Amino acid sequence: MAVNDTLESTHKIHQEAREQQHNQLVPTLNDFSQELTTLNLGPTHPATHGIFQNILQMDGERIISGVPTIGYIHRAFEKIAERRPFYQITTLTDRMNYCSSPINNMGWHMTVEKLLGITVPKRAQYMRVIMMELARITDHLICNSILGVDTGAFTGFLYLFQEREKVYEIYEEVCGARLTTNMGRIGGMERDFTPVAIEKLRKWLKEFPAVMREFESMFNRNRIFMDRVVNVGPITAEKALNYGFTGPNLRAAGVDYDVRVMNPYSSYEDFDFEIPVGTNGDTYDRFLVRNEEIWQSLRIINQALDNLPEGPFHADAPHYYLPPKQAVYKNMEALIYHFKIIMGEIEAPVGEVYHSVEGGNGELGFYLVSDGGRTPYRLHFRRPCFIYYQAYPEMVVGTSLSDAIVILSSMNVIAGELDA
Amino acid sequence: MELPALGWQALVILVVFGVSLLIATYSTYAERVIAAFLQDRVGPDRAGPFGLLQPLADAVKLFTKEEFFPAGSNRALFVFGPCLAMVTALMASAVIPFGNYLQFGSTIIWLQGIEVNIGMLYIFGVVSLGVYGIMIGGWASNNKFSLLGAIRAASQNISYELAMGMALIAVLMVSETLSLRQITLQQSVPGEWYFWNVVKQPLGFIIFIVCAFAETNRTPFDLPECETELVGGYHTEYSSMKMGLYLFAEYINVFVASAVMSVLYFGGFNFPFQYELQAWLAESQGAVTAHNIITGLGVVTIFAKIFSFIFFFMWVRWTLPRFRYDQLMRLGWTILIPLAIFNILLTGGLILFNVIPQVPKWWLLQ
Amino acid sequence: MQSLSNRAKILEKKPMTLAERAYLPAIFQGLSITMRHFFSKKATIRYPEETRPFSPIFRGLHVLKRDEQGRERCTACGLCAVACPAEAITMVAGERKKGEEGLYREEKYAVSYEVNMLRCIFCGLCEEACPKAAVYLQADKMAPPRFERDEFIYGKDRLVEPVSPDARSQRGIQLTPEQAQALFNKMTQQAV
Amino acid sequence: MAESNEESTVAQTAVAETDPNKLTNARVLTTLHQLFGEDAFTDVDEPYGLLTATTTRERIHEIIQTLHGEPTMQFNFLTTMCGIHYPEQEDQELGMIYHLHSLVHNVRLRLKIFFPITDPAVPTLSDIHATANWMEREAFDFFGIIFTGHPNLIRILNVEDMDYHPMRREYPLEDGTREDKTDLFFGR
Amino acid sequence: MTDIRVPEIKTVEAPEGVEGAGFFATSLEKVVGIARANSLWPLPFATSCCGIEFMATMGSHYDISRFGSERPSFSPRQADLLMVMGTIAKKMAPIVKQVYEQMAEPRWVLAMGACACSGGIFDSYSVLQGIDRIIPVDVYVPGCPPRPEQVLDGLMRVQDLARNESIRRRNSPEYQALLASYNIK
Repeated sequence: MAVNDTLESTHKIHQEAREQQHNQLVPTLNDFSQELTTLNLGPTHPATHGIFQNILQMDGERIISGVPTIGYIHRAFEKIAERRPFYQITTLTDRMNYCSSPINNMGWHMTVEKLLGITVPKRAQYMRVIMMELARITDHLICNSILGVDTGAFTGFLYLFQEREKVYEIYEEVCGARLTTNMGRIGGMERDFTPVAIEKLRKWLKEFPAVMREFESMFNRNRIFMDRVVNVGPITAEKALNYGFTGPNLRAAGVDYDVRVMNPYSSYEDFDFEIPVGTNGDTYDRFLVRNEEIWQSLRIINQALDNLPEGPFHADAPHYYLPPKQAVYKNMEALIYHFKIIMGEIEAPVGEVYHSVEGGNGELGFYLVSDGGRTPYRLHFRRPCFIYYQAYPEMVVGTSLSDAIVILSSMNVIAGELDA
Repeated sequence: MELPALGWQALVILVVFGVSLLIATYSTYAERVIAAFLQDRVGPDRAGPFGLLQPLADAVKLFTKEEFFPAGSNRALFVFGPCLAMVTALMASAVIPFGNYLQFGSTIIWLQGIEVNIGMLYIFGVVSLGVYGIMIGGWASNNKFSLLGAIRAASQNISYELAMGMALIAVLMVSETLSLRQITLQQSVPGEWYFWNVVKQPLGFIIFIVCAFAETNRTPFDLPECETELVGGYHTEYSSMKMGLYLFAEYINVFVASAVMSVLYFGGFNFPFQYELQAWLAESQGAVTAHNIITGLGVVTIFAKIFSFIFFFMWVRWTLPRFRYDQLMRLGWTILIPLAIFNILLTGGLILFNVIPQVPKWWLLQ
Repeated sequence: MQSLSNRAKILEKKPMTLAERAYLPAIFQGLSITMRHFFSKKATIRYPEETRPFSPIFRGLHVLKRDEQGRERCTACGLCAVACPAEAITMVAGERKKGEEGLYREEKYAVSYEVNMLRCIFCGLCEEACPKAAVYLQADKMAPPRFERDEFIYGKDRLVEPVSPDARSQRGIQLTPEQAQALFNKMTQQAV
Repeated sequence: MAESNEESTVAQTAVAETDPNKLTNARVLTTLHQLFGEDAFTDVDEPYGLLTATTTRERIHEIIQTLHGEPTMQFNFLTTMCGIHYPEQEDQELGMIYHLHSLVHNVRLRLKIFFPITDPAVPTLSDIHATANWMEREAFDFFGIIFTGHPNLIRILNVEDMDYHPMRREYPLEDGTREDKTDLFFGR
Repeated sequence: MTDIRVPEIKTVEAPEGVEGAGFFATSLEKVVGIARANSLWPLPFATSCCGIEFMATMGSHYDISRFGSERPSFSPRQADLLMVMGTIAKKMAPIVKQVYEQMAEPRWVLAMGACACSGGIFDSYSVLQGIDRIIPVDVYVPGCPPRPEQVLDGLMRVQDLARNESIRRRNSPEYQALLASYNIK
């Protein structure tokens, strides 16, 4: 088969290039008196949640150097985005950081709203905050429980995943899907919260803290776990900033940079919460920061839910927000708007806009250049994983294989976000 | 020894092997169900009633799976590795006293594969051999992950055997014999349950159980095969039943370790008030029947103890994170071995000053 | 580094106490937690026998709705195909002929309407795009797994809603039970 | 939304009146002009509140290096950088866009450079910001921009033997192997 | 509701081209088939979003272990079922193929999610348009990502295949021809 042959030749060339690169970067045997092993970690290693390769040069169990390769699920988000109308890009952003797709989703919509100059009503903003914080919690749940799995404790993962499963139920009530939610719309939300959704959310808010406390008591002060993570893979604040760290990983290093506070969006200035910061940026700090962020997110959700304003759940922007279905069936004007929006013929101004939200892993930026057409002229995603994963080779040097894996899972590298 | 007696003994050995295999097989099922229950799941329930046929399904599948030799592997050693692991694991179960004797007329059946007066040393030696199975298999696979697993297994087992041996020495000092049967009987002074060695040797028991976890490569010491680091560790390259043998060997080892712990520290087949019960039964049933009944109950007792230990092994596995390699070594060399030495000294001192209750002489001379 | 936000909460890392250094208390705490779960109620739903309730707005398998008189609603305007990010919908439009008024509601109708279920990402944009309330994603049905790739091209034979009252999709514009029954009777009579 | 997030000039002016030390876009621009001269920047604008300026590739390295160490502004965080392709702009087809962020003052700055596609050489920033390393590799991968001085300029996301730079506008999105798409008449 | 969701496949038909000799040949084959069906150890080849839904399938609510498949074998030698979940880019494709080649017979492949089955929304220069271009796929599970229910349905379809497969199928010329058409030795 032709496809096969090309793929195989591709693979061969790829391998050769990789070896060549490897030979350049990795100290060869001559540099060391002792014998080194090359260990190929990935792309299908069980601990690389997501797919990326690390070629480690090892002296026994100690890592001398690492060469990362990424791009194994490069899906060409930025190129596809140039061919899709604004509203269809939601489906792309949902699949970028799939652990917390609502954040990506809302971030993208806020970017477009900024470009179009739409003001979203308070209720929709609060609804977005609730969904985004839920997404952040689920993202951190995955990361921290996977850290448990990678240190060998599988059970905590399943306890937390049950909670994630309940959040999925809430998502499902809100938008009709579990993981790739597609729940926002330009100008607001797709639909209002149903009473069932709010009831489920309140029930979950009541039950979740107990589970979380249980998880913390299983791990936080367990010496076996602490030995595995304390002072493993530390990174200083200067280095972290130089490497472009954001989000929990930067905060673990002691810098309290949080987009939600620095450049509040979607009414985050209304809520009272704290930014947890660590001290020396090691794996334990990252773990604690994520745990604490879960508690802070719970605070935000509680505040938002208690103060959820009445009113419309989308902006009054007939040029951009789809008219209600009943109107489309009856009203000619609504039908015309409906057609125009679906065909993507909305009036977008020429201009460029950068908007960032605090994603699960850090500052998730959208740089959108519009030439007034139906699609973005250029859309660049600032993907936090992609940016901070390049520090990984430096962080693992001198540690052991077990540490390398723990560091990797505590950094929470999401392949979809990494490879675009 | 007469031939019939030898025949009976051969039968007992076969039964012991069979039971070991059966328990190992169903340990896989137990592991799955226990793990599931600890994790709010239900576990296998679709293969047969309550999923009871699950181990059989696994076994048949493993038997019918393609044999595979990785490129560049040493074929002979590649086959030899799992065989060795399995054989040594099974051999260890031969000397464990699963019960007292049964008496039918003039025939006496000892419920023990074979009684050797150095039973403890035998177990110790055979179990040490087990690591060769892992090492050979890991080395023969010609895979770096396997090799790393094998190296880890070797150094881990050797390190922990030291501490384990020293914990045993303390038991020897208390019991003054190496025969497992004798050790069991010593712990059954009529009416005195505190003659169980665990009471005399609490620290030794803790050291022993930790080392048992390490020797059987179970979490938190499952470094040789830890999935998230080494894919499959030493058995990464194994398919079909060769891989199954490794899995079985692990469970047989767990079984043997549990049995040894029951025998050494928890009185083996003894249970409290057995002599009172025996005396009461003897009144109505006659002495021989009463003895046989008590022996039967003893077998039930030791298996109950073994199963609770197996459960404990699994319970721990699904609760704790695992150590890192250097931490494991540090724990072994800098904590457990000094503790074990301290335990020996302590035991010696306590024996010297007669703090540890001595087994009454009349019972030993019996 | 100076504080950027004045809202920082520095997480203390207390050194381990002696009890914590001894491993055992934390181990027993962990063991007790897992043991508690051992006896707690299990969360598992035994799937093929039991099912989990879906939300009424769950986005499942597509359906092409009929109207109150049993006519197909779809008018082959193509909006759903445009809105589909996966480009999974294809259709061929046709003019309604005389005498087919009982079959198709509008003058234009879809001669063929195919959804490639393997491409489809169930995002719901087609449902949102439809100006005739024709295409809906059912809440109670999922696309089943299959053996062959070709079986995933869902044509009108599998997409158009059946007329029997209990097999109709609960999603979208609903008929009253009486309407559905009347419609069913009518369609079965026609068939006879 | 628009009001709440963007660092709007109106709001900034209001803040500047109350807090004279507050860094605003206007003050950033003044400092930039002082440091590098008026002619270093063209097309200065503030779309959606973010100060944007175009400069040349000859000066970009110097500017970003100076800004990195500059004590009053401290633009020490390189948020992101990306390439862009305008096939219609004669001799200015390719561009690089840098987003700098001064975390201390919470001010962002966008710098752009444009250069011809026939000579897509740009100085690397990986000696100033470690994070630029992969972003430059990405820009090379997507647009074929050559970063002079980059330690390891090879493709990062795509396969090594790819012989074109896929994000340039003339290349198609699809690989052409899709079989199930038959109609193209809906304008998609 | 239950009856509606019963999958539409009634009986098991072997994929075309693999109908080797001796379906239901002997009772031994039946036993082996049932055993294999109940002991499908998956190799979760999770690349993206679908991997998270696979975690949900492994999780307490769905519990894939009920089907005897909870022991994920990350070593391809020990796995019976290759579950490809998520986008397979062209850079990744040779690796999927390599993993498939490393698996010991009998092996099945389940493609989970739109991306693995067909490329999904990612009709782009870098994404492989369906893994069946490089390895033979036994069961396709649609959805983006599929619900765990669908994954379990897919697993049960694989079980149907395994249960009804002749032991000799893997030696049959048809099967060899199938592999040869994919250039797999």
